[in-house]
Parts: sequence; C-alpha cells; structure tokens
Amino acid sequence: MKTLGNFLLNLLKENPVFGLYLGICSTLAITTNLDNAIGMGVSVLIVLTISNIMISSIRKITPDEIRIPVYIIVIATLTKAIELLIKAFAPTIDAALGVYLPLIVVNCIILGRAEAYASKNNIWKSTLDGLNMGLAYTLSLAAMSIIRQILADGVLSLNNPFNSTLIFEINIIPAEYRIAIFKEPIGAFLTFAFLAAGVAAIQNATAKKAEVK
Amino acid sequence: MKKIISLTLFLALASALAGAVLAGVNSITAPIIEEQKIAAVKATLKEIFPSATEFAEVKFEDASGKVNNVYEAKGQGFALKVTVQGYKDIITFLIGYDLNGEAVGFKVVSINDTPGIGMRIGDQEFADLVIGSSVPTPVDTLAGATVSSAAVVKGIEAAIVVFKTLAEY
Amino acid sequence: MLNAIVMMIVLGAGLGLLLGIAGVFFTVEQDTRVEQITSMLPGLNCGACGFPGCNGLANALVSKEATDPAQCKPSTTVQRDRIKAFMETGVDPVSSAHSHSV
Amino acid sequence: MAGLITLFISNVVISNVVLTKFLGMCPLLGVSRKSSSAVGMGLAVIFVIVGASIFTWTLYYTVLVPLNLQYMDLITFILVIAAFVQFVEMFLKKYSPALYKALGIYLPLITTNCVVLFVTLDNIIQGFDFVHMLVYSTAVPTGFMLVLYIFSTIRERLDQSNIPNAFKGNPIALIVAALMAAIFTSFAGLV
Repeated sequence: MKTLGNFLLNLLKENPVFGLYLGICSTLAITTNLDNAIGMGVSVLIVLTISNIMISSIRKITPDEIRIPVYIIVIATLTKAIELLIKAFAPTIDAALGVYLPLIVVNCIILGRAEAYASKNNIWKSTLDGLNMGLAYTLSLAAMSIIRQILADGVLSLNNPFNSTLIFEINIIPAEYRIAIFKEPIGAFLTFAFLAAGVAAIQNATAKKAEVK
Repeated sequence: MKKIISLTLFLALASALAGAVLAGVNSITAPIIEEQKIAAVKATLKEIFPSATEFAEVKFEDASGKVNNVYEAKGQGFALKVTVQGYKDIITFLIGYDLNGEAVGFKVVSINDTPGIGMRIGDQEFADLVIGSSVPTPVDTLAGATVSSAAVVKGIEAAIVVFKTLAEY
Repeated sequence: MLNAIVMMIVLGAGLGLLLGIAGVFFTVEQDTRVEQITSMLPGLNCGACGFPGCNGLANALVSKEATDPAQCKPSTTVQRDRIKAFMETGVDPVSSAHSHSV
Repeated sequence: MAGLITLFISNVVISNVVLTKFLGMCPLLGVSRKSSSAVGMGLAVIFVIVGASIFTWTLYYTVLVPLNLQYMDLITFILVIAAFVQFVEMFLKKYSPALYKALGIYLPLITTNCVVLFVTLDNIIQGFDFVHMLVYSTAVPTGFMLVLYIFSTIRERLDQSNIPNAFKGNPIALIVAALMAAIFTSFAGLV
C-alpha cells in the first residue's frame, strides 16, 4: 500500500510530462482521444524500457565520448522496430499517430533516462525505472486525452487497436454543450497549461508543508 | 589516432547491429503491411461497388494533379481517389462512377478539417448530394462549408475529367 | 539483410571517422570547469534552464551569470549538490571521494 | 512558382509547425525568455534544417531507395542530423568564434529538436522534389523562428506582470501559446 502511495505521489511530484516538461510535443499533439494516448503511451513505455535495459547492459563497454550517438542508435532502432510492428498489426494506431510515431526518437524522456539513469545503474533497476517512467508518461497522456475527448466529443471511448472493435463508450455531455475547440491546438495548450499549473500548485503546497515542519 | 579508430569501429559495429535488427524486423512485417494496405483499399471499394468481385488499379493521366489513384471494378465502373486542400487541411476521398457516368459512391477517406465547419462534407447529407449527381450534372456546394465543399467539388470535377478518358462515355 | 548491415557499417564508420578527425583538428581551449560541469549535468540539452543547452548553463554557472544549478529542471538533487560543491571548492566531490578511498 | 510561394506561406503561418503540430516545444519554453536568443536559436535551426534536409534527401534517393532500404530512413536520418550538428558546432568554434557566439551555442540543443527530424522525414513522406524540399525546409523553421520571436517578446513582458503562483513560468507560457494558436488559425483562409 505504501509503495502505491509513493508511486502516486511521485507521479504528481516528479511527473515527467507536467512537472519536468519532457516529451511534451507528442503529448500536445496526439491526446485528442484515449485510443491515441494509450497507443503512444504504450509505444513509449516499450521503447523506454527496452532501451533502458540495453543501455544499462552495455554501459561498461560503451566509450564515453560516443555514448550519445550509441544511445541514439539504440533508441532509433527500437523506435523503428515498434513503428514497423504497429504498421503491421495495429494500422489504425499508425494512421492516427502518423509522423509522431518515428518522432519518439527525439522524445526527451527516453534519451534523458538513458543518460541520467540507465548509463549508471544495473539492468534490474533500469528496467524498473523504464517501466515506472513509461507508466507515468502513459497515465499523463491518458489524463489529458480523457479531458480533451470528453470536452470536445462529449464521449469517452476506447477501441481495441488490433481489430478496431469498440471496448466501451460512455456518453457524458449532450451534443449541444460540447466544446469542439478542445480538439484544436488551442484546446491542447489550454488543457496542458491547467494540468501543469495544477501539478505546480500541489508541488508548491507540499514544499510549504515541508517548510512548516 | 588509435582512439579515433577504436571509436569509429565501435560506432560502425553498433550501426551494423542496428541494421541487422531492423532488417530482421522488416522482413517479418513488410508482407503484413503490404497486405494491410491492399485490404484497406479493397474494403472501401467494396462499399462503393458491392456487387463487384474483381478490382484492379489502372493507369491514368491527370493534368490537375488532384487524382491519386484509379481503381477499376471490372464490368461495373471506376473509383477515383482524389486529394484536395480544404479550409486548413487536406481532404482525401473516393468517388465511384458506374459505366453510365452516374455517381454511385462517395466516401471521405481522411479529413482533418475544422470541426463544426468543414466536417459536414463527411456527413451523409453531402454524400447523398454527390451520389445523386452524374458526369453531365455535377454537384452544387454545401452551404456553410463553402471552402471545404468547394474544394471537394473541384476535386470531383478533376475526377470527371479523368473518368472521361477512361470510360467510353 | 546484408545490404542493410553493410550500409550501416559504412555510414557509422564514415560519420564516426568524420567526427573523430574533426575533434582532433577543431579542438579549442576552453575553461576546463565548463566541461566538467557540463559532464555533471544530465546532458539532455532540453533548454528548460533558459540557457542554450547544458553547455550554455555550465558556461553561465562558471561566469556567475547563473548561480543555482537547480535551474536545470531534469537534474536530480544529487547532481545539483555535486555541482554546487564543485563551484564552491573547485573540486569534484565525486571523483575526489574516489581518489581518497583508493 | 505560385505553388512554391503557397507552400512557403502556408508552412510559415498557416500550418505553423509549433502552433499546429506542436513540434519544437522544448526550445519554445526554454530559449524564449530573451528575444535575442530567440533570433539566434531561430537562425541556427533554419541553417541546420536546410543543411540536414539536403543531406538526408540526397541520402534517401541515392542510397536507400536503390538499395531498397527505405525502412532505414529513421536511423540514418537521426545519425546524419546528430553528426551534422556536431560537425558544424566544432567547425564554427574553431574558425568563426563570433558566429559561434551568436548561433553556435544553440546547436547542441538542436539535435533533440523534433522539428529537424520531422522536416527531414516529411520531405520524404510528401514526396517532394529537390526544389520543393528546399522551399519546405526553409519555410518550416522560418515559421518556428517567427513564433519563437513573438513568443519571447511577450514573455519579456510577462515577467513584469502579476501571475497566480501556480501559473508562474511554463503554465502561463502555454496559455500564451494557446492564444497565439487561436490567432494563427485565422490565417487559414490566406491561401
């Protein structure tokens, strides 16, 4: 129970997206619905975890001067492999994510964790770190996409990406009260700004509490 | 100097491994991706020409640059895939004409236009307008979505030009 | 398959060699502290600190244009303390700790 | 010719890479505090994108396509970009310290700037010929620089204003970005 609490606290305090502003390009772009958010989140989770494992396992033989190019090669290979697999087995996700799928390579979270964590820690710890960060990223994307989808479409739905059958669909807001602008870039920026401000407010509050103590 | 060579070799080795991995993955996925592409087009073509069994891509000449692909439904007619610039983004649609020059099907393949304004060209209302038209009497624009629907109408005109070169109309 | 491997070997070796040689020919003397601080930063080059890249922040720290390494958002507290200690004493606490223990 | 001008304008203002595709957000939030660094960063990005586009476009059509290795695009492109950026940085540092001070210091930031990878990949996806590729790869970073510059001038003033605590820093910047995105939407009818 305590670990779950810690996990949730870390999710808010050290959130890679809303706290550290890492990987926000794709966050803003693809969170128009839950399907895309989960597709992107899981892709990043897989790339991040495997890249952490690989980089951790070669950390002792990688020459320091060219470690960044080597990391880039590892990450680019994994990203392309995932992209090809998604194209083959979940074409709807590929169509929705488009060019943002290959852009996972330049998602700062992945290179950031490689450099800051996996290059210095053992394989087991790096695996956990990859899963942890990837999950936090996926949840952040999901949170943002749920808000945008409900406000813009009035429904919350999820499709099975492998055969595009509907898993569930809930109607929440009647058609005449929907705010289409949340599908647009403006809506993306606004949603992100308010979520980030919310995270900052929580961080400020906990910091104050710590000071009082 | 020795250092440069060792670094270069390490980088080359890493690149080679990457190349091998990707080639491996690609050899598994390439045929599946190819199949997916054909299946996706076939499904839409089947909606336009439900009774046709055989489809083939045909060569064509298009001066407008709007028509991307033309598919022939053997003995039934032609379906043309057209891409036009909408209000803000690009609209791709398929339009099917039977051998008499009547529009028998209209389907928007991809649209990323302003929600609330341009979206209506994806609606059944617009599809019905198009399907009621024919080569000699093309469609009118849809009120309220003038930029997008005007773009689509221009695309349909381009499709008609291409269609005339293909069918003995 | 073979095509892919050969092409990548050539590309990897070519780029590696180019940068290796460039590194020898284009070396410029720099305040070593800048380089040391750069290596202590996360190396994301994300720009979140407001300076152009990790090197930019390191430069600013050395020239006292910036004072707090916590401006680097992705850095951990361990990294920040290490940089702070290095700026105050001019000695890297991590590497000096190693040399003491040996 | 008219097509090229349309391509240029539509990619600078209408489908602006930052405000409609959200690429290059990191430098937008990071380097946009001073308008002088916004211009430096913008110019460096234009230079790198045009250079990297020429290299990757040529690589794709002279090496990858003949060898049937189109699926190697991502990995070769990112390597070429990383090497190109580093090479230019080292070159400037040695031979033109003045230019390095003005532009070069932004170069390391650019490898991880998604706009560069996006443009090089999109050149291929859109099937551009050489001339269109050149125009496109100039237009996109020009749009990036335009937004970066406007953004930095607004932020210089934001520093003086009274902002709710939680919104200080990046959240308020994102609100500004939202308003700018709204304004740029109205350019849509231009072409």
